[in-house]
Amino acid sequence: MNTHWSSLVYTTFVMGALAVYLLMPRAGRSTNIAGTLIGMVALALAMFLCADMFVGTSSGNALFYASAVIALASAVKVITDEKPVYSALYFVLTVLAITPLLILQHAEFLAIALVIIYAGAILVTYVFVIMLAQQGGRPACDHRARQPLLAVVGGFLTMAVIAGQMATLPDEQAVIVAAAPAPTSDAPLAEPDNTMQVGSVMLTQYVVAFELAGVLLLVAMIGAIAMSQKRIPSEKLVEPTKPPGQIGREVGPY
Amino acid sequence: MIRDEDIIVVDTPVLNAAERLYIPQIVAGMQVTLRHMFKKSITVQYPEQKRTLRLENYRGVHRLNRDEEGRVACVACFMCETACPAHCIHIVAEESPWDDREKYPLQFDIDELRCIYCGMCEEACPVDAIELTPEYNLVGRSRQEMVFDKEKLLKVYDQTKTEKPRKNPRITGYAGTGNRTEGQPTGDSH
Amino acid sequence: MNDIVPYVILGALLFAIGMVGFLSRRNLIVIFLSTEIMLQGVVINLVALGRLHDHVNGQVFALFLFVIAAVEAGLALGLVVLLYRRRDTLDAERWTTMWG
Amino acid sequence: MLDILKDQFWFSAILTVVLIGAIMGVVAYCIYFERKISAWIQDRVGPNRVGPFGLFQPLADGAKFLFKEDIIPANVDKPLFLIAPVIAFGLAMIGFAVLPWGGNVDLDADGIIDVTAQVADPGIGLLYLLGVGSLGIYGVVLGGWANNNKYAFFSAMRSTAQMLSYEIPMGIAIFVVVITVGTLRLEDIVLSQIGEGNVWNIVLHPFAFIILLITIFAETNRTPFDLAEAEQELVGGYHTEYSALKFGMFFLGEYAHMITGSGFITILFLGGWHLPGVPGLQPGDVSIWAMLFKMTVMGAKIVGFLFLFMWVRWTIPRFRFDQLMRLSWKGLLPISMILAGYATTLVYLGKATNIPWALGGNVALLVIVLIYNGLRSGEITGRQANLPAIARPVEAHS
Repeated sequence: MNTHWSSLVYTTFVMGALAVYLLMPRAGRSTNIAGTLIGMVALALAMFLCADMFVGTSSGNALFYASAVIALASAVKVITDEKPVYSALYFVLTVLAITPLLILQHAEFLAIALVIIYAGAILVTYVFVIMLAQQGGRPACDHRARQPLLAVVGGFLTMAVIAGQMATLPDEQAVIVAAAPAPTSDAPLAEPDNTMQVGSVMLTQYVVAFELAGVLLLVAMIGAIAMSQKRIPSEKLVEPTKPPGQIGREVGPY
Repeated sequence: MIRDEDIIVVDTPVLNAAERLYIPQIVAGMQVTLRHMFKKSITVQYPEQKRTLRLENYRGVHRLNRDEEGRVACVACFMCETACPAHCIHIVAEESPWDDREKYPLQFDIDELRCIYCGMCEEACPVDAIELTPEYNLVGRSRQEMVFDKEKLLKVYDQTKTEKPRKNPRITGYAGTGNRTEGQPTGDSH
Repeated sequence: MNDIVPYVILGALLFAIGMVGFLSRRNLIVIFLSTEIMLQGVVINLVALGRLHDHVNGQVFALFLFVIAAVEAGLALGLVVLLYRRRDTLDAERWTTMWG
Repeated sequence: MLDILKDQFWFSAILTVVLIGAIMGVVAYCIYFERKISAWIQDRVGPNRVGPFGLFQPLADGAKFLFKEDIIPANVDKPLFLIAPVIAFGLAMIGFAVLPWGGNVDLDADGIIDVTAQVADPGIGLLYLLGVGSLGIYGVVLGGWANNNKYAFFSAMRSTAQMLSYEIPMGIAIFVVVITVGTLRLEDIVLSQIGEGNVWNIVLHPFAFIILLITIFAETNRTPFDLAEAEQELVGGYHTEYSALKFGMFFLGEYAHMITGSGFITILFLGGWHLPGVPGLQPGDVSIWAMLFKMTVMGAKIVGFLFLFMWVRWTIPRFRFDQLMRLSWKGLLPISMILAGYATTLVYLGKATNIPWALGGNVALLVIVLIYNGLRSGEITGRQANLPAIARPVEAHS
């Protein structure tokens, strides 16, 4: 059974990799349709595999499948779409699809924090910068990926090693669980108030890391401000210089 | 030329502590608007209510006045057409069939859509033949309809003469004053 | 405990997708977006593995990850804007002056 | 019928339908009252032609939105152009899901609490509202971007910067309440302001209330923070190219957002559905009539805030952009951080709901701010620093 399953699993991975490769922006004819079809087949196959293995668990329900499929599909769109704005927006969709997954894992606070921090702040900054920096049409660098084949092969080999192992060895789960340290139980997950647990663990056990994170944010803020203050001379345009203090348009004598 | 001593430099006011907090200022402003909320409104409900107009100098639709004998008072002197800043008046002059004047307008068109209702034509008219009436609800279904010709302008006079009598019924008589010169260019060169 | 395996696989997949994007795209901003996808995969894994151990440590780590992501977004995007101002392009292949 | 209602799921479903209907109606009449209030403030009459006192004006407006020509300009980014109004409107609407409208309800008077008058009651309701609010910006940004119109684009840029800046003081002001109350569940926040020795949070933290109010003005893009739709500079702002129903969705979304914001601040600071001392509005009153009464009170408070929104809009002129940024980063942010520190200290000392302590701290902060303002000379509305000084005449004009 194991060989049968693993061949299916690896077929799924190969199809996914092929789909990503075909969806990459390239010169010449677009292969998006073929890529989309293969990707859909790969996702369906993955769902089939998961559904067979995880019936009756929280990861076996429809919300998980819907969210996971949306997250994967939009993540692929992020790296394959030719317009950076669409990439950023598909990433918002990824984040919103991951949110229910975290809620399924009883991480409500983290889920909403993900939406607020990622979708509400970080991605807005991305969209902001993309809009600032993409004024004049679509540059060539978005039309053609760099070594997509190598990248896809490398990425999916790594992933296949990790995930393929986990998916094909359900029996060894017990070993992992057994090897895991017993729950320290100062904050068991059974409690309904996830926020309070996270807060108490973060502010007792990891309070130093918490403070360091604050310092890191402060440093980053100072760095960003310092960077934005710096005037970078353009290497292309030479700006006409005017004597300081002179304002307005110069009019020659007539 | 603006003299230096006429220039007033307004300094940005230096705000005191409370003003820099903004909130007392905002509250004061909101008090003003709150007071106004309960004031009687000054709106005139137009189709039902109408404002009383100052008939003497309200600048509405034009009219061409008639003299005492019912003839058009205009002497086709082109003063209004010259004075018009919007170039909305077009006059075609013709030898007058009557003795007391030299010319009369064969055709007198005002494009009411082009007119800016400035009243310069009325100011310019030497015989007070063209006047602006208090009539302001001027509508039409086409642009052509809004170009008023002589008949229409005279009709406006007939409709409004009771409301606003002709300012100066006297016709400046230039008949027999010797001003008339044969061969004077009539000015309808366009 | 079968429960968390799909989450871990999903995290790995997202990580791989992000890695592919990081390696193959040329637009600087999309490269950074790809790193964010990788971080998302890590977040899912952290939460799922934390659940495996019945502890919220994973979630706390994920929150620290958000801090890192926010810092990265702020600084990296600031740098990208500066680079864009200098050369009027976001193409990573145009910045080759450091090649030996 | 009553048996179905006793199931929280069906109760929530029915409440959802009722709320959506009610809120659409309120939003439509918001537009009517916006025009009426502007008219009253300007000594005019306002809409009075359609129906008695113009009360059918919203219907006429709605019909107009539906039947006007729906233009999609040639060079817009079509998918984003189409989805942006949906995002703006949809996100404004889903915020209502967690607002507690009437506390617990015992439908058949048998002493057992059957349902909660709330569509959903997550333990993180407050964070949910914040998350939905922080997503709301995408409607504006995408609309402005997809328009392919430089004014709309400027509007999107401004709106982004504004939202990012004002979310921080907003979050900290909310943090003050959360740290005082100790819960993120909205119903619990309401309940914590009720009862012996408890007062509304506005009494404890008036400064935080004012900061939250200001930031909600900014988040909902209302004057004096409506730089995203500054007509004088930006034509229509992010909805310049929108017409017909798509424009209408932006328009309704703004008002729906206002209602959510009003409900939010009501729950956090004004006790939600509670009025002190009024029978029928206490947590123990769980009959269906008490629920309706509570909903009415909650609605009345929201309407009061809506009136405030409109009143301010027709009173206070718009900020300049640098003033807007300065207000957030140099004004609201330090004050809110001091407040957060103070509230945390109070919680540590166990005096979080002690009125003299909390209020005293706020008064002290006000005094400090006044002294600081007084010591700092110079004009706050001043010119940009990089412009040369104005040439002064030799003799001052008397």
